[in-house]
Amino acid sequence: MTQTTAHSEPVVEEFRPHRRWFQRPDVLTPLILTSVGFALLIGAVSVPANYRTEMDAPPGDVSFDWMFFFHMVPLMVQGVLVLAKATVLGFTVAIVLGFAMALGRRTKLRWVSWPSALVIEFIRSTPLLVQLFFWQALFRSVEGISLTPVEILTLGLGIHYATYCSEAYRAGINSVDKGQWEAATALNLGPVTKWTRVIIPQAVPNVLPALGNYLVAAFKDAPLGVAVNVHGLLFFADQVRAETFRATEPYLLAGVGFLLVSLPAAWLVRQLEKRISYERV
Amino acid sequence: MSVSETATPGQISEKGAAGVRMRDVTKAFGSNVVLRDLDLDVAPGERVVIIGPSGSGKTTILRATMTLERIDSGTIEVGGRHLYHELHGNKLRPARESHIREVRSDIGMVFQHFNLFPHMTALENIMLAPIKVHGKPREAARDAGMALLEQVGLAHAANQTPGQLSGGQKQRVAIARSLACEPKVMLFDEVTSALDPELVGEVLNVLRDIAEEGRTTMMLVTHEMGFAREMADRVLMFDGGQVIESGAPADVLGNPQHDRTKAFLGAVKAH
Amino acid sequence: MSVSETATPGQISEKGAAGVRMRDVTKAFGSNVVLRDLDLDVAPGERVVIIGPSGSGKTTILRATMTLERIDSGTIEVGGRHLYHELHGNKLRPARESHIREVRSDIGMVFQHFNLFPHMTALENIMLAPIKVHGKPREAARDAGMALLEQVGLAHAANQTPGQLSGGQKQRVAIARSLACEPKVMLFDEVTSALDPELVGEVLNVLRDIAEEGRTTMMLVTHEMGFAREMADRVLMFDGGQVIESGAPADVLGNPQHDRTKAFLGAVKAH
Amino acid sequence: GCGDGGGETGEGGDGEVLTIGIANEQPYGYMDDAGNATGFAPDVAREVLSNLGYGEPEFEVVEFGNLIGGLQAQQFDMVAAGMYINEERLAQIQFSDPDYCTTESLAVPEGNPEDIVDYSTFADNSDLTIAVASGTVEVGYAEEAGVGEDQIKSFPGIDQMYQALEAGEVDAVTGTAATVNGQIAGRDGLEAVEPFFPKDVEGNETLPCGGYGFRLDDTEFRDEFNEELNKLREDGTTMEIITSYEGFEDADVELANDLTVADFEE
Amino acid sequence: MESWLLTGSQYMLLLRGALVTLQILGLAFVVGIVLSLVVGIARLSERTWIRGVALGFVEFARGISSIILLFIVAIAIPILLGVPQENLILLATLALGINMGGYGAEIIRGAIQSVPKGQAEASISLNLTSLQRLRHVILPQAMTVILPPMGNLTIEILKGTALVSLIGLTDVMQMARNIRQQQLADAVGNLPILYLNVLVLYFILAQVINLIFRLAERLMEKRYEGGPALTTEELERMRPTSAEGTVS
Ligand SMILES: Nc1ncnc2c1ncn2[C@@H]1O[C@H](COP(=O)(O)OP(=O)(O)OP(=O)(O)O)[C@@H](O)[C@H]1O
Ligand SMILES: Nc1ncnc2c1ncn2[C@@H]1O[C@H](COP(=O)(O)OP(=O)(O)OP(=O)(O)O)[C@@H](O)[C@H]1O
Ligand SMILES: [Mg+2]
Ligand SMILES: [Mg+2]
Repeated sequence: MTQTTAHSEPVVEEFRPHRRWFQRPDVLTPLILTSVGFALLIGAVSVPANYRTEMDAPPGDVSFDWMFFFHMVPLMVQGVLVLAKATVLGFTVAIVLGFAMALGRRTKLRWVSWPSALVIEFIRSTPLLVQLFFWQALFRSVEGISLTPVEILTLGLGIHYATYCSEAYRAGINSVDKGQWEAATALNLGPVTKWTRVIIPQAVPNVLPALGNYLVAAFKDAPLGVAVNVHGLLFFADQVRAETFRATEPYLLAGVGFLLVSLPAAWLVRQLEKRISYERV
Repeated sequence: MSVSETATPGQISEKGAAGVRMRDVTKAFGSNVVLRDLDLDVAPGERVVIIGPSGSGKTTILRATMTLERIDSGTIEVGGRHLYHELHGNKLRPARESHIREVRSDIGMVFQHFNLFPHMTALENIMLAPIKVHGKPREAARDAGMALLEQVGLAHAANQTPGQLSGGQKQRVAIARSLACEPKVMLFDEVTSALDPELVGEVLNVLRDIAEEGRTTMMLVTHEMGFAREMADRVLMFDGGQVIESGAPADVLGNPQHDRTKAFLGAVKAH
Repeated sequence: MSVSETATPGQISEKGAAGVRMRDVTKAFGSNVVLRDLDLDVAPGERVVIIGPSGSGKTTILRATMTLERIDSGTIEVGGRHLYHELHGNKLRPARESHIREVRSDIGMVFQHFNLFPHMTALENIMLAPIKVHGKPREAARDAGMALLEQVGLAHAANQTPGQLSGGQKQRVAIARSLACEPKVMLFDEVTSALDPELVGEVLNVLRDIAEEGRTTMMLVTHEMGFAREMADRVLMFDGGQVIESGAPADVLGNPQHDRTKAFLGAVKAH
Repeated sequence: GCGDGGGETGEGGDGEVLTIGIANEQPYGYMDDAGNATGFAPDVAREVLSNLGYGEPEFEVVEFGNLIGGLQAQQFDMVAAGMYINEERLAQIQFSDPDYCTTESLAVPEGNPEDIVDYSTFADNSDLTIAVASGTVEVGYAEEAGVGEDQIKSFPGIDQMYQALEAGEVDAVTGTAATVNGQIAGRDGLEAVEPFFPKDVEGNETLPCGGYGFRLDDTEFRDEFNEELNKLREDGTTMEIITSYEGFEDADVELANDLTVADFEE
Repeated sequence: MESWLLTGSQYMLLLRGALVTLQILGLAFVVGIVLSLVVGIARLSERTWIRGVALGFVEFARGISSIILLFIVAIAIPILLGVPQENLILLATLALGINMGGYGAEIIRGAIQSVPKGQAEASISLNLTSLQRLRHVILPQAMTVILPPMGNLTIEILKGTALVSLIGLTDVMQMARNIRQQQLADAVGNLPILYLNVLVLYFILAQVINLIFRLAERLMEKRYEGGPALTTEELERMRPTSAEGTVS
């Protein structure tokens, strides 16, 4: 900000705008780092055609084999990365689409808000697995559209979690004190200013943790992609099982790989929640 | 801006204050009729204090004037312009949003619970509307904002957020914020009742200052009878959504005619 | 049940009341020492009123006797049995939960905020403990419960839930509920201070009735000085977690010796 | 309800009800309009079991990849899915004697735009991709024929492969001639290539014949089943049942009738 | 576009699959509720190690994906331990129940904490045991807080049951894929329509669950409102019957 010269009083301070959550390095740094990670994930991860173990497990013997277990770790990591990529892409869709859904449901036009509510409720209360099959079948039956399995998973996750996000947005917007809306009216703010400067900045801290939780939840649903042939974590385990007839090691490894991602992610979300919650006082 | 076709109350005074004129205003919440065929005139620059028992509709009349609550029937004019209606030839039609926004720019309101924007500093709170609504340059808005903060004695708190301010300070910022839009009518709804007793004084002092500058029309709802007596041009006693007594403060407060007023004033004193 | 080895206070009277004896009771919350080496004896059937300024530990001493708050050191005996300790030969050892439960069955408490179970009717509230804890047959429990409700004048409300009762009625049900367990020591913690003034009387009347039956030992914390004077055998003045004055109501309330007591009684009257 | 871990004895079934796993694959085993298991493998298994005195069996329809795991985990007592007998599978479960053999085929878009003949086409042209169902022998066939890893797309089930082919995501779908013919009959715009016997890189043909699967520790039951199956092979019952389904020739069954499971063990 | 509907026999098949789905849902619900209660209460235990174990369970059950948990519980572990996988439904149920237990425990914990402290103190002063305290005082009051999120959780579990088709159970989802194979035999059928019908079926089931929980909430509210005021005689007449279900 430039120094003011118009006032001679010494009491006039330099104008220091309040640093909001998106201006604070302790919040911003992890966010930027995560975004960079996401970008790398999207750019650098390619979907492997196959998951082949180089090591054959002894046939007929079902006892747990640690060598075999550790041998598959690189494959498992590949599978996790593929899912993470689909999750991140899908959640990007969810964030945007969810906002549209929230607006659709909030609008005063009954013929928009009512169907919006029905669609949101419908998608929310039906299984993602069936939805994935549905989207795959639907897009295949349309001429000229050809989606890869990862794209279908992205879309399916995006649409499914958009409904959750829309509910989070709605709750966040409703959590803004009624007095804030009234003050905005009393100051005669236009709708754009009202939303961008008053309502959304106050809603975001309430919405972010919920979104973070849904991101983790979406990641937990991503293995379902196997049903539409996404070569991810569960596909890896299935393929190893089909080829070596050993189920224990690949599935347990898949579980371990999962917890290794989802537990820290959930922890990060809680940290974010704590950091931002101070904004609410 | 069009100038009203009638005399005093609806007019704009030369100094930039506007009058308010209400006719047959009715407002009900469900079956609860809160305002009943209310007629009320406030002259430009006049300072009116509204008193009355709880639930008598004092807040509602201010909120209706601020367009926070739509009225069911009747008309309200501010500065000679209809608030909820537009004139088409001789006919009144319900106003479009753009018309309401335009008339609303003459009105400012201060709330009981401040309603400051908690994510902005005091100065940012004040600068927002001048920049976004009136298109003031940022520099000018900042200087004007600082001047206002100084006027309410809070120049040192310009960079603090509401969370860091006391109740009295918050309310003074809220007053400065609504002054920043240079309204011609100011509405104050029990601006001191959410404050600890020792903080009431500082806010009343600010109100006195504003009143002394004497430019804006003021409608105040308050339970501070001493304050009302001192600065009101006129006191209105509300009950059941209607004005049951009206007159100079000394008359209404010192020598009430109506039984309800006597009972009300008795209760307030006993308290 | 074992009979205490010492005389009066710890004993059980022939009529089913039990005495209370505290020795060196200390209790601190963090660094805040609320009870400090407290010695206190209450004889079987005695009615003791505890007064004292806010924060002096009155509630804490009742809660400690009800085992709602564990004490840090010292001993409490009820009806001659140690509450927090068991005797092994000559040695006191910390009591197991089962021992505490057994001794606790002699004690009843009525709370400032009633703490009725909101999902049960008045009668069900009263019947719960006799059936579940004492294994009374349902029929007998119901008859006893109805009798108690009648005693507190609420037979007509037997079937109502707490949500449908006034504060005074709630407190009377709460008293009946704690009587249903036939405790030998009753603790009352400001049982009228959460009530609207007009409801205080009905609860005090019930307390008087109980006191007239005269069987149970009673320890009451109250700010109702008139009531205290009328029914206490002895008044204890608490301050800083200790008894600073003790004696007949007429002496302590009418002619206090201690400065703190004088100041306290002065403040209560002024209020 | 089913036996207690290999408890089925040789004295016939006493009306005991067994659970049989079938793949969700036409024409080997699938579910008809009324929800009953149909296909030649369930039909033959029914016949054998009823001759042995077992009750009408219960069928579980699962995706092909779940068959061996489910059998091992005792989810069902046997598998009747026309499962090919091969060495890898013999290490996991045991088989009855084969009751049919068939040639392999490939489903391709109508007109066969890429002129696909058999697996070697893919070995020669690395731009082409081929769909396999995971856990099927075709995965091995393709690899042994020298098809590149990137060209082989694995799918969890039969239906998914054909949908992918219809959507143009792959150039061909593997399968037995019977499956391929059955599938293209129900779909538009596909055709089958000339049936062939798969060859490994050295050019040796393999024998694609299918039988019934049992747990390794269930030898008694397998022997009992096998004995009865052989009777039916001899009196022509299997021939009758199998050829009543489209896609099977007499020769397919005759070839199988000359073989025993021992021929597949090296 | 063809008809939006399937044939009658196809609906019958879907309903047959729905029976399996409901069976799994019901069993998983029971397992889930029991786990929720035990773990939720354990989360509030005075003993640190019990709290630690409970927290570990909650973090595990919520951190792992339900589909992967399903594969581990229903396939990997039985094979590893040599347990017969005979009753796949029970194993699937266990996996879904564990998943539900993780979330349910947090609901129960929060609800118990929401009951005012005075209620626990009153029941201590009436000398109720800690079990009686929970059973008769705390949990009934926590119910109003528990029911709404529990309803949502149950719907999540309903959605989760669709996963069992991937491990080889014939629920609604697998039945749809079976119908698909059969449609192929008849050379008819439109796949998106088939799945859309399945989605609607799930939606209806979810709405029924919703309704049940709403009704339960309504019943709870009624309970709090209590009966009408009665005279002593009326009371005497009706007591023996009406008191049965409520106190015991
Ligand atoms: N949004 C609303 N919905 C329903 N009823 C309302 C609403 N706002 C106000 N009311 C009712 O309108 C009546 C008048 O309310 P109002 O707030 O104007 O009274 P008041 O004179 O300001 O009282 P107080 O001194 O308590 O502030 C009251 O009975 C109130 O319950
Ligand atoms: N659970 C607790 N944790 C921490 N401090 C406590 C707790 N309960 C009571 N205290 C403190 O102990 C002191 C004595 O409290 P107590 O409730 O016994 O006072 P009292 O004499 O009953 O006062 P009052 O008349 O206000 O009820 C107070 O300072 C209080 O803050
Ligand atoms: Mg008001
Ligand atoms: Mg107290």
